[in-house]
Amino acid sequence: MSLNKLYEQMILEHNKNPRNFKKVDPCTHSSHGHNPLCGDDYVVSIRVKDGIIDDIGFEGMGCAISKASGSLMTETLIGKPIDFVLDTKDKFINLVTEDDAVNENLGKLVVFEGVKKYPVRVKCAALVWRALEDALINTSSNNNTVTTE
Amino acid sequence: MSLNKLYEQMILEHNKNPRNFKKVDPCTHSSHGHNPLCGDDYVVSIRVKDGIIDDIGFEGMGCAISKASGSLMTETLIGKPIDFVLDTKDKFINLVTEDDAVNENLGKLVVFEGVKKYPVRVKCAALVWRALEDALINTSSNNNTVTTE
Amino acid sequence: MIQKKNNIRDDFPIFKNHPELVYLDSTATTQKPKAVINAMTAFVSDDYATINRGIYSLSYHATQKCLAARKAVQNFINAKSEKEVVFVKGTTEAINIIANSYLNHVITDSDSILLSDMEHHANIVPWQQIVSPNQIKVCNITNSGELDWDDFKKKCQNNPKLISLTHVSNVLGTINPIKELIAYAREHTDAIIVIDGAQAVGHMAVDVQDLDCDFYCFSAHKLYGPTGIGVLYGKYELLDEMTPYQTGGDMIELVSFEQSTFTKPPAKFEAGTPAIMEIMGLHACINYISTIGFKHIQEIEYSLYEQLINEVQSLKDFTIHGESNHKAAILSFSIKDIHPHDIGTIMDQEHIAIRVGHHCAQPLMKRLAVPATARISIGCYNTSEDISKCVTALKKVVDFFK
Amino acid sequence: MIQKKNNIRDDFPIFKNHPELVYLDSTATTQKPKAVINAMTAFVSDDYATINRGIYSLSYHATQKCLAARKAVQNFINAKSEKEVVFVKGTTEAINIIANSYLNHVITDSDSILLSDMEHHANIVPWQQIVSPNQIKVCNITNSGELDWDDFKKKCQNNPKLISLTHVSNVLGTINPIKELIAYAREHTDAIIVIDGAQAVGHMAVDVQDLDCDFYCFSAHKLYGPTGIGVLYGKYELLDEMTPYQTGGDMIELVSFEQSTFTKPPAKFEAGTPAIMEIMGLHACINYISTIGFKHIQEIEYSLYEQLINEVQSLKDFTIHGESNHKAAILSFSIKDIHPHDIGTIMDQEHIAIRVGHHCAQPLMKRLAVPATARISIGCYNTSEDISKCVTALKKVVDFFK
Ligand SMILES: Cc1ncc(COP(=O)(O)O)c(C=O)c1O
Ligand SMILES: Cc1ncc(COP(=O)(O)O)c(C=O)c1O
Repeated sequence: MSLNKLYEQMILEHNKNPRNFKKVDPCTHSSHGHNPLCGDDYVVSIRVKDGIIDDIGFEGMGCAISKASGSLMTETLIGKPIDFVLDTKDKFINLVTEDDAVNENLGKLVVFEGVKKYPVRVKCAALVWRALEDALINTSSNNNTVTTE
Repeated sequence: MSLNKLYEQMILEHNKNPRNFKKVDPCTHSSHGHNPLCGDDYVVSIRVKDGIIDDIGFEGMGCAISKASGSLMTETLIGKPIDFVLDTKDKFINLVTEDDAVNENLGKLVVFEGVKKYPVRVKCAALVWRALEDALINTSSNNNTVTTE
Repeated sequence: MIQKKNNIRDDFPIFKNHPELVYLDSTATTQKPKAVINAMTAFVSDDYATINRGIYSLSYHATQKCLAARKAVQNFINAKSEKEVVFVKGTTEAINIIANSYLNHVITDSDSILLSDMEHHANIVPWQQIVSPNQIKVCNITNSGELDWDDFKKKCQNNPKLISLTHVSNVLGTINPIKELIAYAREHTDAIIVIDGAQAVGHMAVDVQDLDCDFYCFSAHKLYGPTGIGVLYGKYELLDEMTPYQTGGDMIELVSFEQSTFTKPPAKFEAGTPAIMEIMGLHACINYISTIGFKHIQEIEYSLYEQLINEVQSLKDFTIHGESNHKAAILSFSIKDIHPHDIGTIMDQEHIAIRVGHHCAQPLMKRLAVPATARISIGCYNTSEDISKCVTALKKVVDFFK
Repeated sequence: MIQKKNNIRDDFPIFKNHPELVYLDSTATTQKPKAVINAMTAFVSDDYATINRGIYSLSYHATQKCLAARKAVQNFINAKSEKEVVFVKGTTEAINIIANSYLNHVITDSDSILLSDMEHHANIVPWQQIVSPNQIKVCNITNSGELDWDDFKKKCQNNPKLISLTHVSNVLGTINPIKELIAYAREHTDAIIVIDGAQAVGHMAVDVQDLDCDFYCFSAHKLYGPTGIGVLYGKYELLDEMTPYQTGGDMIELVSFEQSTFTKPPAKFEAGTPAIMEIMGLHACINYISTIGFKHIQEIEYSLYEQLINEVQSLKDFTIHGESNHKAAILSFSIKDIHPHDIGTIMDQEHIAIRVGHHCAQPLMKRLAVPATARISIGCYNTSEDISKCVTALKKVVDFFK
């Protein structure tokens, strides 16, 4: 299998120059995503206004896959309604885990399809999305942590 | 190997009719010998007078080997001086454990020679002797226990 | 139906290598089929790597195989989730974990626990480390070797904090009606219920959800599997509440010298490099048993047991310990005026391996008023010829000491 | 001398079955030679029985074999008596036993214990379960990755109750001068001294009497032996003083519901059916290592390590963690702007198994100020070709992310 299927050019580029690599302040939602196994560690912060993602950022450190995933996630979701966000999140998790995933409407995110063939790296791609999910769903608390291992 | 080497006729007979199967009372020395593995359990009691075994008995329960050993031990030692007793004890332990044991001066006790070929049964033959040793050597206390396993 | 030829026997190399061997000590430990030996050999020869932590394929696949084994155990005992399956060293460790990580934290001086008179030391001594003697209540057994229902009901009135019972007695062979006992205890107490399944899992289908026990423990080595591995099943909520047992690598999330945080069950209870090879062996023995099926295993074992019971009738001064109507193929006995130790030695001369001693059940020996017993126990590889040889040898024993 | 061909490799079936595999994760766990696999297979196929309790020959011989294995371990580490050799699950269990059955009974609130900044979680977390964070003193390490002698001396002034140090760091590769450290500690403190030997025993001769440690712990699976078995060495007087750890069968003398009494070490610490098959594997791996000899093992490992160190010089932005003059053949490293996880994946594509992550040493990662490292570790079966392939792959990694 070619490594380029995993590390698509776009992933390498977003790893080098991550977009929205910042803390959103003030934010309405945030969560800390951590993979104790490899030390990937990010905070995802979001400002929701009128059901729309007004701003979203991520900050922290981790591997190329997780960083590019944060970059492309934030780029994709900014300005989108919550419904779309949660739906995209489900589709993304499917994309990187299910063999028969439909990848329509995922836009640039399809570059992560190759991750599926690298099962130990699935958690890297999913980490920021798990943190996003946690931030939006556990709205009450503002300082959550999710752990993937 | 023939079982008769282990269960010599004399052993079977002493098992059925153990000699000195009693508590010596009053006694000067006694010890409790116990093998938790198989439940063999005897008290050896001795009265020493002027350096001579005035009386010796054993009581309790256990297998044929251990019971015959108690019977033949007491029969052999009664009326003998302590030096002889301890020397015989060493010789007996040798007899049942060492391949090149010399079995001179052991009299009837040589019937236990076959035990050597049944290593799991050595402890059975030795138990009352260990109790005897303990009784005579730990003279201060009058109620010892030795355990073989 | 008497088992004339047993094809299963051919699966076990030990009988090829010792054609004369009559192995009747399966209650102590079972022999291993080729399928189990080969699974472990293949794994260490071809797929060996550490699990959980490696990013390379070899390690990933080993991790997946361990997960598959955990799922196989889950199915085998019908647990709700594979997360309820903790890999441990064996039954003894499993019970020690419950005593230390559960009971130790919930028991107060006024609480009691309930055991029975037929427990193995592994289901007695660990509890004694946590509670004082007067907190341990003991359910009586009847003269036929069954749990005394009346006494059980009476002792449930104390509302014990924990009830721990063996599924099958390793001495008497009694199969306790644990489903009914648990149902009664659930209705009349708030007890946490532990089942020592060491002697059950190799002989009958176990469904922990149907039984509704809180914990269930067993060892692979009595299940035609390897040594060094066993299972602690626990309801997830309970496992989750419990404190970790051993600590170290692989069961922590974050470690600093100030504080460490732990992962979730089952990892929380699996500190250190696991018994990876043995986990493969456990999976293989479950597959092996499932292929034969408990129906077939029971047919073999019960027919041989029946043969045994019939043939020993002719022996003089022969006392059987344990005559429940629900028995596993285990026969403990005494012969008048012949010590079990002597029986064992003579049987061994005839290449018949039976167990003599207290069977790690000294309180039961006291109850039976014997220092020790001899025990014949049957596995799925035994044959009618084994039983005949055994009874012939027993006759020799009786004649010898006559 | 550079190892062109390594005959030892032929002893390991995994390399026959995966000719492409470059296994450089021996610090996590070692592969198994045929001699070890065969010893276990032969035992379970031909000689398997329970130990200690059986009166029949098969059981007697298995018991004798376990005793022989214990004596082999005694000789291997030069313990005074085989009674000082306790069979455990692995290093993690060994340290847990010391924490629970020793430290727990002697520590008071005003006492401290001394660890170091390079310890594995297995040598941190078990102590944290017994003492509070402020009782744990931590010896610093220098920038080259050695224990800081001055800090060690300073921290000995507290007269710690216990000092527990790793013999060889699983991340830095540093071989600590434990003989000198122990001598110093003996002179200036009353501490009980524990050595985590997990990374040492497979690579150098260990003499516990010469070292004069109180406890020494290791796992067979890092010694070309099986999983599920390891050793707790302890001075007999200490083992004898300690309370039992797990309780159950085989470690008791007498059991009643009122009271139970325990046997002597090592049996006191070996409750339940032991890992019998694994004990045979442990014996076999000790024999295997002894046949090759540590001199030869070290020649191989050090020559390959030298080759590795020389070849990685050419890599850009390559940082080595741990540059002691006394190192085992372990190389932890970082490459600037490339996460270890990505390194690991790319290496795996080239069939090179290296470890990436925190290596169960999070406090050390903090000290090194890295989230994780990549680690190459060498075993006696590695070859010069393995090293070359590894370095070529590392170059690929650097190019790929350029
Ligand atoms: C230095 C050190 N100590 C302790 C351990 C724990 O050993 P185990 O997982 O075999 O219990 C390891 C291995 O992971 C180690 O490298
Ligand atoms: C009923 C029962 N419980 C517990 C055990 C202990 O099992 P293990 O020795 O495998 O830990 C045994 C076996 O000896 C047993 O028969």
